[in-house]
Amino acid sequence: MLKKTFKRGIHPLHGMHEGKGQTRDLTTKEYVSDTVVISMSMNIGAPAKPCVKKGDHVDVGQVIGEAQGFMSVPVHASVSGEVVAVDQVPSLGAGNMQAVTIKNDFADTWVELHPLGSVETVDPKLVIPAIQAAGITGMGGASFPTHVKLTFRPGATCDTIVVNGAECETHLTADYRLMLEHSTRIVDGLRAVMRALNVNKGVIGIEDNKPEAIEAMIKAAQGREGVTIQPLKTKYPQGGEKQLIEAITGRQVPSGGLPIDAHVVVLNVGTCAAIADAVIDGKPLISRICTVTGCVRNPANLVLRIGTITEDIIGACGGYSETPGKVVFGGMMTGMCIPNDQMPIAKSTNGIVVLNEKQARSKDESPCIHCGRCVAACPIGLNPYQIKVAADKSDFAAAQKLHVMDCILCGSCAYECPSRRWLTPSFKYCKDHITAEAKAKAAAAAEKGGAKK
Amino acid sequence: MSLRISTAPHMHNPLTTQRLMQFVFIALLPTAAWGVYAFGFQALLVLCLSMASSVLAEFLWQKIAKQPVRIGDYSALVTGLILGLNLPATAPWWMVIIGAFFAIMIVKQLFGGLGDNFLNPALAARAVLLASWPVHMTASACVNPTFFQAGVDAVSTATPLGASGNYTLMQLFLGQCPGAIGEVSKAAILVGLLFLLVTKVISWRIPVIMTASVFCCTMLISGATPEAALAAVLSGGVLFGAVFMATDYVTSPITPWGQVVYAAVIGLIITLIRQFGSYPEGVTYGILLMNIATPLIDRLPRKIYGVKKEAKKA
Amino acid sequence: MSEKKSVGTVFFNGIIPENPTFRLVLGTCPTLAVTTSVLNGLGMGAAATFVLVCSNIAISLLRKFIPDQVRIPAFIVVICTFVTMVQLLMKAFLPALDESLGIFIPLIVVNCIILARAEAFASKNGPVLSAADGLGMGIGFTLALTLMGAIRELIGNGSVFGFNLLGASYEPMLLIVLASGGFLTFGLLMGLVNLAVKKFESKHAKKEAQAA
Amino acid sequence: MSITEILLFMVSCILTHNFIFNRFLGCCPFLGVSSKVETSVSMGLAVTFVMTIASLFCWLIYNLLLIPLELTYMNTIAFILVIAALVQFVEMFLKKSSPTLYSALGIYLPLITTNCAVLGVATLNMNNNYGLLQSVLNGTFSALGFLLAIVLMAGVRERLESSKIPACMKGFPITLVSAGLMAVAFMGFSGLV
Repeated sequence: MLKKTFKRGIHPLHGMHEGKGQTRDLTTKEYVSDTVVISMSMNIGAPAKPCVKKGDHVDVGQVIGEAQGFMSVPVHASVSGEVVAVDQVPSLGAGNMQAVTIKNDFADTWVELHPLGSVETVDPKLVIPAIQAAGITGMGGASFPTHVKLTFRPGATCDTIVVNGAECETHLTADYRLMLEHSTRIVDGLRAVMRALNVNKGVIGIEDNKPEAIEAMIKAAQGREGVTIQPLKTKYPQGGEKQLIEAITGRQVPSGGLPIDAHVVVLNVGTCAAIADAVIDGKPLISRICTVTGCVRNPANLVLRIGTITEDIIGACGGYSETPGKVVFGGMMTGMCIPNDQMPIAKSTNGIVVLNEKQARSKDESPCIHCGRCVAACPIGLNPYQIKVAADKSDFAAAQKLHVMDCILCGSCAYECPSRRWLTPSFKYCKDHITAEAKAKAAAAAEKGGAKK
Repeated sequence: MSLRISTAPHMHNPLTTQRLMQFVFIALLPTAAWGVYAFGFQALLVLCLSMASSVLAEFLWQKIAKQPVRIGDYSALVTGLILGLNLPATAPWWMVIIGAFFAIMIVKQLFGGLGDNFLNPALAARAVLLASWPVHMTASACVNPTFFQAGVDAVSTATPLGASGNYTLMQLFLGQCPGAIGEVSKAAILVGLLFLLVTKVISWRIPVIMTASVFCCTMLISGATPEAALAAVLSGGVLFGAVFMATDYVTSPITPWGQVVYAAVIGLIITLIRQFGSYPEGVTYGILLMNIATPLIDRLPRKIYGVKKEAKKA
Repeated sequence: MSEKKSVGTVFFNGIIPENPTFRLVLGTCPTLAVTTSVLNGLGMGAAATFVLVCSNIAISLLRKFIPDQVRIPAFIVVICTFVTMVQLLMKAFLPALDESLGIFIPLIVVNCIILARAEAFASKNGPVLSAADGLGMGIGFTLALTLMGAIRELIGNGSVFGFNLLGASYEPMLLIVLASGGFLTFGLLMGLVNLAVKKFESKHAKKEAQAA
Repeated sequence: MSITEILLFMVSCILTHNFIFNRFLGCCPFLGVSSKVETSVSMGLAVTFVMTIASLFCWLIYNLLLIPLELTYMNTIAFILVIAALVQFVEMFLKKSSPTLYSALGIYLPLITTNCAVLGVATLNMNNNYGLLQSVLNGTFSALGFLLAIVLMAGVRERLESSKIPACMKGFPITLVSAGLMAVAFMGFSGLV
């Protein structure tokens, strides 16, 4: 089959199987810890509001945080047991957030579920509410509420659902294992969405470094209406939304737009599986597959309850094999560092990579030698070295003129830079600053308008 | 327990600036070795002196300007070696030192050091030396007589262009001809090119297009036969320039199309100067002139994902 | 111009603090073009000084009579008259110098120093002060040109005023007397002057701080 | 003049005898107005415009007025008046006829009066006894050489903006050194024509 791809991009850890060798052949194992800390803010948008209090008994799947408005999803208990605390805990990148701590009684008693039956026969109107009720957010990393993604603004049309099975991030094998072990579930989820949106084309894109997954998915898709599997070249960031759309449909998402502007919706394979669980079994999202790799004694692909604490997870993998320098949630290219191993996993945590001291050491920037590797790497076609000059001078207007807002923060340029310049961090800083500025401006304008009235 | 925190990405391609410079240095060794073999001990002296003074100049500047000393990044060493390879083996010692200091201090450090110079330091220094002491720069290339069986004696032009037609293509290719230390053996240069391509230090674009451009322009402008055009490519510093100097990261365009334009125009200028100019060789000037145009070439618009042309104007 | 200036300060102002060449960066063309030897630099400087002093005095005297709207053309005509005088005098008495300065003698007309001083100083001050200003600026310009000429002649020719200083074995660096050498020498010299001024100022500031 | 001659003359004026790098004419605007590529293009075009007409008018004045009247020693004064008047006239004309062009070139026009390149080209035309066509071509081509130089310089200077240049070299000194190095490169064209 023809392998598709996008322009430019990089090959991190090429020849080392993208760092996935440690875990790719390990079947998933269930691990349940005795305490979980479930954050109320695991999605982009409004955090949920806790609706249980200390001392309450909860069952698995019970709503413990209520959604606040449309841009929000409910949070469910991932274990059964007693609520021991409802308090503020540090969260990744956003200060302190409310969280519910549950002591597991290991009874695993479930709340009453409301299955909707087969995805091919379910009433399409019920699918999206079921997705919201199940608390599903993007499982690939961005944690955008899925029901919001599937609700179009007026006038927008969609003709293709793209399912992201590229898993281009290094070290991670969670999606790979999911595709091997739960292929049918993924196709079910895709079918549910296709029927809900009345779209008759669904494409699952998978990088060609996962031939077994391609094979398994082709088998699972046999006889399913409108579902095809598209092998993709192994190249980072193949799993980036925009790159995936370019590779599979040949279209480009307009600058500043969303995939729907290219008439496409992109879902992660994990999200699809979660949708299938929500529709067929009525189960909310309470667990996920997470790859634990790097400097741990027994790297593994674990099925973890949402809210499991990192320390317990590492313990389940035999502990650290070296003194840890950095622990990264997600892959090496885009993952986030956690400040300590008390951090619980969220719905989007697809991997935990432990780096040793040496790998964690940060490098000093040396002068840009204009080698052009960043330009050759950028999947968007930006000139990262120029944007960096503007960013270093805090010249945000110039950075914006150089299209810094189109940067997807994939890290390709920074990975390739022989001078170890902090390209991606600078661009993130620029983007955050420009977004904040625009928001402040809009707020000020709104206030002015309000005052006039 | 304390963990380090940083923003993504958390890993890097192991290729560092220092490693890149080391690779360039290694790639230069075959042609340097041939130069020393062909021109004798004198050539070795010139090369060593040039490298030593370049590194010294860099060290002194960074000490005096109270900057972190970065001579460990090999860039000064590479500049020194390229400059040395650009000189005739007969170059007097003081000229080598002046050239090296000029290259490092004025062309490079005065503009801010590594990455900020807009001209190739070694080439600019060569052009300055050529303008200042033309006699020494074009003096007889002292050819090791024991080696050359082909009967090449000391010839008084730095490049065989002045006496074109005196050498067979094979002699030109193997380096049995006079010239600057590093430019004579095209075979050794090609070995270096191969190394640079395999290690992905440079892309094929600039060297290939530049030599192709010289070939085509020679045929079109001078109306030369393909053999003569090939001789034009193999004589003088075309290959050495195309592989080691036009490809200098700092002073060549970054975008692929920019590199194509850059390399093609260099070839055109070289041919024009060779054909009509008062200098016998135009490689130095062709590359320097396009170094100057590089900032403008880098301004050429590129296609950005999702950005339409009309939208850009508005 | 409420503050009364002494002739002395006005005079010295042009030589160092507001040296037209190194500090104000005016009149760059002749600075670059004619400084291939000391003699040329000196000759050019003298010619420019003459025009500068004369035009400053003349404009200062005429300043009450020149209407504001046409002052620039009027200044140019005045300057041009003196330039033509210099041109003819030089042709008659110093033909060799005239030959080597060539086109840059008539171009004194558009030397920005002269017009700038006419506009900025002579049109607002009396003849004595204007003469001092013209002389100061002229000497500053001449000094700069002579210095550049000396350096370029020494390095590029091994001589100063035509006398060989560096001996027969010195191999002159031809580049310095070529066009590019002019730019290089001027740029490096200006950088050095800036460095020196900065050092001087910071020392001065330190001393003042200590005194206070 | 044949086409070949014109072409050679063009190469000579633009590359070999470049006004900036070879003749040192027009250095003030070259150093002063070359910090941005866009403005330097405007300046270069304005100079091209004025130099072309100035060459024409100065030739006419010199050959049809000064020579018959035996007032050739008045050339400098005549030329500078012609140029000043021309610049004034061009400015007024542009303001009326093409406001867009005026807004692009307008602010540079008064500067051109004292651009020694303009007076220089008129004087050179006179000294070399060029004919009418050659004078005008000399004006245009030399100005194009100026345009080339100033745009290249602006490109380099935009790049230097982000460089770590020593404090004492910032501004004019580094620009002069850059110009010097560029002149070295332009020496490659010597003897081309």
